[in-house]
Amino acid sequence: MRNIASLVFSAGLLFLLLVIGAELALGYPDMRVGAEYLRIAGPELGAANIVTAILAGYRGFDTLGELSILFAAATAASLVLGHRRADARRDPPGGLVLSAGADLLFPLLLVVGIFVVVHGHLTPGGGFQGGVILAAAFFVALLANPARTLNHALLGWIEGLAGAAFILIGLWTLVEDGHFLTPLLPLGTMGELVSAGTLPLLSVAIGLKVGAELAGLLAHLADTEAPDR
Amino acid sequence: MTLELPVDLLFGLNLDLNLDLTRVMTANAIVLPVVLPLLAAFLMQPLAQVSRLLARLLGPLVLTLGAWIILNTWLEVGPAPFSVAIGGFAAPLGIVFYADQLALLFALAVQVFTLLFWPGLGVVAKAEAAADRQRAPRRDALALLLASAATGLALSGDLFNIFVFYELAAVASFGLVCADDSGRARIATLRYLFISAFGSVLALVGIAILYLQTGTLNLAQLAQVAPETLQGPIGLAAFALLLIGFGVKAELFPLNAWVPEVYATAPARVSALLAGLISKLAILVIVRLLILVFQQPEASQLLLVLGVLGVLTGEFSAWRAQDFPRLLAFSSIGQLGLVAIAFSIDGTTGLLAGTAVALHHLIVKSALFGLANRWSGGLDALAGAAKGAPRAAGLFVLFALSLIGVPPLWGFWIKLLIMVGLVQGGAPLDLLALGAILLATAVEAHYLFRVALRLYQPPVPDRALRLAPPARWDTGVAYLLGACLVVISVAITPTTEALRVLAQQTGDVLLYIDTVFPQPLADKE
Amino acid sequence: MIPWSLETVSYAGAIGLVVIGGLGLVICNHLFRMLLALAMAESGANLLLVLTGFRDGAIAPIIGYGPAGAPLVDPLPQVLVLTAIVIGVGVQALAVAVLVRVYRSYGTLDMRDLRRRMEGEIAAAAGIAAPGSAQAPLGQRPLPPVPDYELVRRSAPVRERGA
Amino acid sequence: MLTSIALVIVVVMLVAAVLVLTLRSFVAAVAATAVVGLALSVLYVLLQAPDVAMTEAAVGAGLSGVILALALRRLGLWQLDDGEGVGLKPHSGRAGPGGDADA
Repeated sequence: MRNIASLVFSAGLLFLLLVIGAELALGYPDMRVGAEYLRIAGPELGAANIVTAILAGYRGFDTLGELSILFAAATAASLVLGHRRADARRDPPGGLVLSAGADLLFPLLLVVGIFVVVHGHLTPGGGFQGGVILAAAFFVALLANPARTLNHALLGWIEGLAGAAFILIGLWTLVEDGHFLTPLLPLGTMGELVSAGTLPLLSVAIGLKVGAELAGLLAHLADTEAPDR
Repeated sequence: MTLELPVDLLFGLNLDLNLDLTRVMTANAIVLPVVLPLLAAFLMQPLAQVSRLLARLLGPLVLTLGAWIILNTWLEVGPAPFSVAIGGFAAPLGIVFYADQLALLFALAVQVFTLLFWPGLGVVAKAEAAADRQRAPRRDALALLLASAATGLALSGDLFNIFVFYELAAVASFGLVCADDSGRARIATLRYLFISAFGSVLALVGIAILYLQTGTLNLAQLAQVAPETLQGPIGLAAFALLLIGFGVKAELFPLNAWVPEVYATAPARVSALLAGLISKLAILVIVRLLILVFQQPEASQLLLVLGVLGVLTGEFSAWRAQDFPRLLAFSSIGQLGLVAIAFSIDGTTGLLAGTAVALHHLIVKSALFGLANRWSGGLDALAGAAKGAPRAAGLFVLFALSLIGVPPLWGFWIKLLIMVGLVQGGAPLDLLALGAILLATAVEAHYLFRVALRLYQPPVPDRALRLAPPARWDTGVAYLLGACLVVISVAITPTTEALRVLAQQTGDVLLYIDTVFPQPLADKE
Repeated sequence: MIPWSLETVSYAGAIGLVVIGGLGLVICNHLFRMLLALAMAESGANLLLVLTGFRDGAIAPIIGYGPAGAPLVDPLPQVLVLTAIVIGVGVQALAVAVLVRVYRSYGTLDMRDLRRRMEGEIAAAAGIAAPGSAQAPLGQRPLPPVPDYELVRRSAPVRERGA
Repeated sequence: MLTSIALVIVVVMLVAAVLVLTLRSFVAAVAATAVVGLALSVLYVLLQAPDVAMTEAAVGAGLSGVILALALRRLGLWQLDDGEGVGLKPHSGRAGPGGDADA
């Protein structure tokens, strides 16, 4: 009965979307806001990558919301998972190949992560992607040797302060300029590293926060007890 | 000159600004009630390692500050709506906040109600103190995130920004529901999470269709271009998807299976916040979309149908419910169906009725969930509860009477408003809705009276509920809300007039567009 | 007739993913499977969103990336999708955390089982009869509530491991 | 040309999505989600969205794969070989973690 209902529902959804699809102007959209962004985003914010310019500039507030969601998820997850019991079993260490590989990968991932974070306004990528890579760097090390633990208190500080920095930059511009999150610093020339005003600063804050958050989350998840065998 | 600005408080700075900047700053300060809770939430965990007391106090302080900022802004700027471009990027490109009286009222309600139902206020029993100390900072951070998201939902004038805040509210509420260490709450959370996430997928599909058709996400610009681009089946389909998506939190008909489970397992104050506050903000979002973007009559008819289904299923399920929290949960589904019906009525009448029902439900249902904190048992076990707590029982009767719509109370006037509106509409569907409301009222009266009678029965010895020691704070909050209800019921004429002004402002699409785009926008076609 | 092009093919993929995801969410009872289905549905919605910004013959919205003066695709939907992907992964991580805890407490991941247990626990906490306990056929009666997961873990080690 | 590439990718993606729901082994199902993620990220490149493609590759195939794999280990579902190999039998959903019917 339930399966029939769900099949009917899915068929309805499929039909609806197909019918809509035939009517939509796919591939030839009526660009209103998009054309405007393409016209002015480069000159106004000094960022070559328009996607990042919008992400951290025009829709920086959405990015703040996105950071908060990730933070909420990480907080809720740690609230649910609770603390590890002292006597709980740990996973066995990863073996020679994995640990040697992890030692090799760690600095590499770190450098790549930092590069991606800092160059977000120039090339594809940005704070979030770089943050993921940073988190991966720490997590690979943790996977190779489960007995090592991440310092959760330190991660908490980094996470909190990076998030606070994002908002404080916004509040600072609110005081200076009258608007929350306006890009303020001198723009510089397009294509150079120090360009695009406050955007790289925000990007660094995002990268640090996302990195710390995901590393903490993954470590927490890995740190829950292995099931009893 | 020196200004009385909240930023002064924050930074201890004395700003030298000239006078016309004052107004801009005061208006722009409206982002603070959204941003400051986020800041506090981010800093909660590190702060708790420095000083536990400070971390405990941080949440209530920030919410009080937020309420003060909103009130201050409201008084300074006056009754006219204003819009704030975040980041200084003008409307269609940047994200804007649009603050009319409705938005400010609900933003204020968010701060006040989150404060009233703050999870850490006046509850901690000694036995739980140790476990609570571990959890408290995280739980408080989640509650702050919820408050921030809800304020953002009230104020935001950008569709995708609304979606982001909606997701933030969802994630924070998942965390809060299973904040206590209870297995059943976690199962309820999982179901809630799956339903809610699928709703978000549908809403995202709706947003995609909307964007493809109109090329913008700004509500004001959508309102401008909607008449040409969103007529016909595509617009209706987009609205249906958005309605189902945002309807998850608003407890609207198809995706509300999570409601009874979550409210029966979550901490009572979280239930109060979700049922009272968050559902109203989701409805508010739907209403904004309905007014500004989807102006075709079929859209309101869709809302009406979902509302009727919600009223009927909710009230009948509540009638069959065996325990107090689930009775309240089902009745909440019914009441929100009523809100949906009210908002689907055309014009100012509908907005007035809808806002009034929403506020009434906000007050009454939050208070009832506050009371349920003590009576979270089966209905049979409630026998004789009035003896132990006569005043709480009296409050319950007061709220129940208002919910049913017994004459001198506010609930009566509201139901009258809705029925008059439906009769004026006069379409067959309207009359059907009228019949559904009458039927539902009868059902509602039956089960609420049943509970009230049970409360005043002599206790049955072996089934008596061991009453939890009354949490003074919750009872106090219930008194406060009861007093509000009585005051509004007495001052019904001025309240209705104020709400009518508010509703007229909300329904004015041109005012919205003019406020967001101060000078006529150069036509890009 | 629907034209045969990159957009229409991608559109078919997008709605396919959404529908498969939705179907999986409703049909599957295993929580982990539902999680995967949810990820599918989310990917479908994201693809649809990217598609709304696509313009025929336009290139990626990075200045200096392609030939000067070439038309660029709409950057806004891409921004939205970036946000949506992050939101999705956050929700997924949270769901996994809850899933792990639920599995440790109850030893099962079957949604129907878990729901029955939850109903039973709610009923037991409220001191009322569990719904359907009297009328239901033998196999579908609610399971007794789990009092304490420590105890359960010791006495009844994970049931159907290695099935 | 581009259309045919896209067609192949979409077909691979949808097949992988169906496999996610039907493969009996959960490890294989998670691998199939990673395939969907990778196919999507190639599709994003075709749709001129390099940022999204990069994020999808990092998140859809990488991060979320790691999270899911961790979850598999913690849920005791991490079995590469369940005796019958990778089965294509529709998943009944009735049973517990193993995914097999125990009724």
